[in-house]
Amino acid sequence: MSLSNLSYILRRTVSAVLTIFAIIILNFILFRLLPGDPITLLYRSPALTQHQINLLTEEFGLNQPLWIQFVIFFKNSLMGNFGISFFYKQPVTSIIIPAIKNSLILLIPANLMAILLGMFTGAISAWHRGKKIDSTILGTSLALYAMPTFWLGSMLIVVALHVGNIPVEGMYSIDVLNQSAIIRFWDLLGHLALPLITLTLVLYGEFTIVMRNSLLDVLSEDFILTAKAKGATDSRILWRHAFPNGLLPLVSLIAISFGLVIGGVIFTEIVFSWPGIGFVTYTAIFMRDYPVLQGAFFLITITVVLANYFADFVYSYIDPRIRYQ
Amino acid sequence: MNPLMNYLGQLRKSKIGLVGWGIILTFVFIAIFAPLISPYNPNAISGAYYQHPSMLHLFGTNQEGQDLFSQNMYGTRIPLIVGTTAALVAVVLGLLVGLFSGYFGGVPDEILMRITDFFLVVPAIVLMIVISALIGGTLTNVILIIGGLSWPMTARVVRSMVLSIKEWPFVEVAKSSNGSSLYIMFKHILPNVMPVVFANAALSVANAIFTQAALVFIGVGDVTDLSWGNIMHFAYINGTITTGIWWYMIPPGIFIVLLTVGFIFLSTSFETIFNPRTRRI
Amino acid sequence: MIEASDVKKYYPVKNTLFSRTGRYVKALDGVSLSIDKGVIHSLVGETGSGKSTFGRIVMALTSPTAGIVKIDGVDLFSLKKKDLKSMRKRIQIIFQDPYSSLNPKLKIRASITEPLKLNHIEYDEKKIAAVVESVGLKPAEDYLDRFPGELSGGQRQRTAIARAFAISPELIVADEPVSMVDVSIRADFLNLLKETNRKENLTVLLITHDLFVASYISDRISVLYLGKIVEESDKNGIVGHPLHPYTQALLDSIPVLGEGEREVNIKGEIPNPIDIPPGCRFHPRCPFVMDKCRQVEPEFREIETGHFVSCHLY
Amino acid sequence: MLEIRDLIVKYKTSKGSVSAVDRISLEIDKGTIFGLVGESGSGKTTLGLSILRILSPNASIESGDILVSGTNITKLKEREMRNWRGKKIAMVFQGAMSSLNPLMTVEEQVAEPLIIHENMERSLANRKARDNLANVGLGENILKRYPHELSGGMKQRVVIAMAIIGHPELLIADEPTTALDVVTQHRIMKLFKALRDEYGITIIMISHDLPIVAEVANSMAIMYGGKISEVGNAREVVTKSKHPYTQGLIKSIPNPKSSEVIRGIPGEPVSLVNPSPGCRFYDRCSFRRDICKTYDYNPAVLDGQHKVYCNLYEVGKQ
Repeated sequence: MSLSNLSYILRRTVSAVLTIFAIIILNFILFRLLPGDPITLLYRSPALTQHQINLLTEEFGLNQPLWIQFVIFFKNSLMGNFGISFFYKQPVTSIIIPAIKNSLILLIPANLMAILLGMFTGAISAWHRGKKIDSTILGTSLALYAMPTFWLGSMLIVVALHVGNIPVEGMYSIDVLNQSAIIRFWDLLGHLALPLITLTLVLYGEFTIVMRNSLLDVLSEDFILTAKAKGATDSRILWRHAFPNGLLPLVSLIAISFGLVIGGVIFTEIVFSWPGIGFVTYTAIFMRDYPVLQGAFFLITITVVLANYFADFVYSYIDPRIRYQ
Repeated sequence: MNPLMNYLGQLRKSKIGLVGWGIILTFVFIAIFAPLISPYNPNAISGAYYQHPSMLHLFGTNQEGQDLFSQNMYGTRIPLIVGTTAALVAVVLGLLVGLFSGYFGGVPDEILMRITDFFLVVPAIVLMIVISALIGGTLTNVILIIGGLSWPMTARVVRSMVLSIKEWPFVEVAKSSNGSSLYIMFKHILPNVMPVVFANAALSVANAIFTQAALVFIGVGDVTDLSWGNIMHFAYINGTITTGIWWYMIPPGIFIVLLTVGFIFLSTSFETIFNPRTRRI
Repeated sequence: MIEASDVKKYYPVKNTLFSRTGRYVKALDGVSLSIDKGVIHSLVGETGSGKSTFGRIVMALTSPTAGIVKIDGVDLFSLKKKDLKSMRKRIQIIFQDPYSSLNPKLKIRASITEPLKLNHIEYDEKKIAAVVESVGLKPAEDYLDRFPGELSGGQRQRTAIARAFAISPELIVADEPVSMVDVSIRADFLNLLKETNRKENLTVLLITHDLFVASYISDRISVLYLGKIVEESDKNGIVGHPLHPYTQALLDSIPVLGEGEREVNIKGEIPNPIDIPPGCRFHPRCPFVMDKCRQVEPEFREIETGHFVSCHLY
Repeated sequence: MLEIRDLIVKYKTSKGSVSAVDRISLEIDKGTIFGLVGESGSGKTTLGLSILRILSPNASIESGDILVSGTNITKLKEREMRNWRGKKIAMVFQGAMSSLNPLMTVEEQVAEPLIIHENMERSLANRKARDNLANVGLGENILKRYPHELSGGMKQRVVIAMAIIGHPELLIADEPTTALDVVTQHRIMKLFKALRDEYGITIIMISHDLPIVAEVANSMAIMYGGKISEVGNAREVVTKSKHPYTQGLIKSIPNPKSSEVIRGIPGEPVSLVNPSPGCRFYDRCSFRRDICKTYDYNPAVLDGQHKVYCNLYEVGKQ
């Protein structure tokens, strides 16, 4: 590992740490200073006893000056302590952590499938630019890109109910909870099917369009002509020369599109009542459960920052021009 | 040729652009003449609840027995208003930040870009949901929230263009002819970033329409005003999807897709006409 | 007219966010040059020699790291803003690329009147037409209301010249003005520049990589290598009997129509201006290198009347 | 070796059909360097691309024949043509900077033609790549490098090594020296001469730079407006130029040895969109006569090879 490599890593690390710091500040500001802040809500909340309120006030320093509140808040954020859910009366962490896990079960395969599909169909579309297959792929992608996630999910539910016997709600059927792991696994897969398809399709649109555009740029480059002049076959030109170069913008998009992915996840989870972080956020809004909302917001943003951070390394590994800079 | 005439002249040859304008103008027409087009008062009960689509109720009726066709027609207004105004806020902010940041560079640029990066990393939709939930999603709030959080993309794009344009010889020539910074920024650089800004603005409108619908759907937007998102919100919370009321949610979704695609096409037409090198679709 | 002494321009090599490497790209490493009024002076060098940086410094578009540039005895970089403004009325620049030196969104008329407007100089339609026609764009009204995109490369180059001539400058800095136009159009430009020089006593700093172009119109030529002038003389001195081995190699490399090929005595490629060789900066490539050259930087001395060279051979 | 007969290549653009190559006929001898000189928009690059049949999708060979070593390549199927590219005919493109794939090492790119055509084992192909790079004056140390780590001159050599690794009979070099410094230009030209002399490769050198081409080429053609205006022995074309355009071109090149005033050619380059019939140079020619408006491009043969496409000279006579 060279010195410049090390400095790149260092630079990215510092930037990620700063971003996390900024997120904590933002989180603090949002939930303390805006109208409807949680302190007043805390005192008004009929769900809590006076004793609980006192304990929370003490723990979060709510009777202390603002800057001490911030120091306490900062520490708590880093320790993962977001207090007690108004609604569930449990530590926020114990609600959010399993939810994150459930979201990842949905998010990771959907994102991977969308990327892979997008990459290849986008490439094919660009190669056959202007032909029928291009307009088909492009049209589909555009429509999917423009489709609200919750609407697409709802439409799939309508279809599924028509076909019959496809789970459209939750992660497990109630009657499998005491069954063996294998049965539970198959049940999970069944429940995963529709949300997974929804999320994959929603993400697929954008990845395809980006891949197609970036490959169109690459295909007009001189080195593609050079490859052609060498006698390379079409498939060699596309997959060996153009594809890796076209991938670069896609990778950087993947890095910054976690925000998009999160949006997709939230709405998919809401429609299918998938008990992930999005669904938790939704119910927290509905129940005015601010500690949970705050914790969810913090964890979602941190996850995105970290995902970004790692995507940058993948990018620097793929592109030698960055590696050696 | 002046740019507007050039655009209009080229537009005739751009199928995408014509389709985009066609879609958008149709919806604008619907929004303006909603009272004439709608057979019923959208808020009045005009029949039994959950009626199937029929000649009487083209899109059926909802849980209250209100006419869904009329609701969808009136529901065109809010998305268009929020979409264009929020996009305007976002684009003007993004343009100014990008222009100043790119042109002056240095510490202000560094700070502005840190902020931009931050908002690009933090998932905007989550932030919007949280803020709307906290301060309440009235029409103005939603416009300000969407506009105020969507400018970083435009700022980034404009800044990177400014960075390259300001190195162009014609800028140096203007500088050496005693052109002031503001003169150069607005006379030389601005006209050259405008095509991209237009393309971005059209995309921003698409995004804002989309986001507004999402916020209303999730229940943090303004659920009292009629809009496509609002119709879908009630379709969802009344459990129509799983209870066989399939017709309730279809039209607003299709309208959102159409209008969004319209603005995407518009954006593409700006890009291809003003910068033929990027001709893509 | 121009008096530059020991002008240096270093750009720090930025590697990381936190630390600078402490290394510099030495674009100009001590250039001294004086140009008399009414003279066409060429600065000839390869890519990376620093020639364009020097032009930008003379235009006060960037400030030198060290050294002084005087125009008519006035230090350019200690001028107040107001005085710099009036100084700039006297200098104009013409750039290499006729495609990017005109704003594509401005009509030709706007481009040409810009220096007049910005400098609050009165003008009328007749004057604009006269300027445009003087560079060969006739009749003027055919061109004034068009956009640069509607003109050919040669016409754009002429527009750029007309703009520079519009405020009747005393000094023109021409940065590679012909490298991107076709040969058949190039000649007219050079003749026009020369003609204006003779008629209006215009001073010209011509920055070019082409020694033949320089020799065609210049009164004096300076050869720049890695941020330093290695040889300076009048046209005959440089082209007729070049002294510096680098100038000789440059001349031998350029083919002359109808003549055969010559042996070129030069090794390697131009080094990175971050790592300028010690001693004579040309020594790693020099066919006549001596021990002394590796250690001692040669002085820039007058070998013959008006012919300066920095080389240990003399 | 190469014979082009009545070749017509047209581009379809939004402004109309562009005749970039308009009924051109040429013959090039084996083992020689043939210079193709013209200014921007003369059609010289299009002519080069036609020989490899790698024109952009909006361009096509309308009619005419291109015979390489007796085979009419315009009649070959695309699949067969592919076997010619990089093997029998190779090309070096304008701007070496951008003709290398930024994500592949020098070694991979130079060896690629062998892997494509000979299905050669990678290690053997790599060894050949190394030898080939040595032939163009590059050391082993650059094998594993990426294009952005090389200087302009080095990239140009890599591109040449890549073109000649398949031992082509014909090499087309499009502006191989543009954007290089004069010293590097000179070296690249020497390299081309060596390729001709040592390997007997036939080279077509496309350039706007008349003096450079005149120095290395055995014979050359001057192109203007999609047509050839003069063709012949390189020395002859330069020293006894006959066409008004060639003469104008030569007069506009500064020569430090003479004190002669250089003169540009008046007017603007001719547009290739639906050109008017007759001589393409008509508008800018100072010797034009009315009959030039209907000139049919029948060359006047001066002596042997030297042909000039101009009404001032009578067909068949000197």
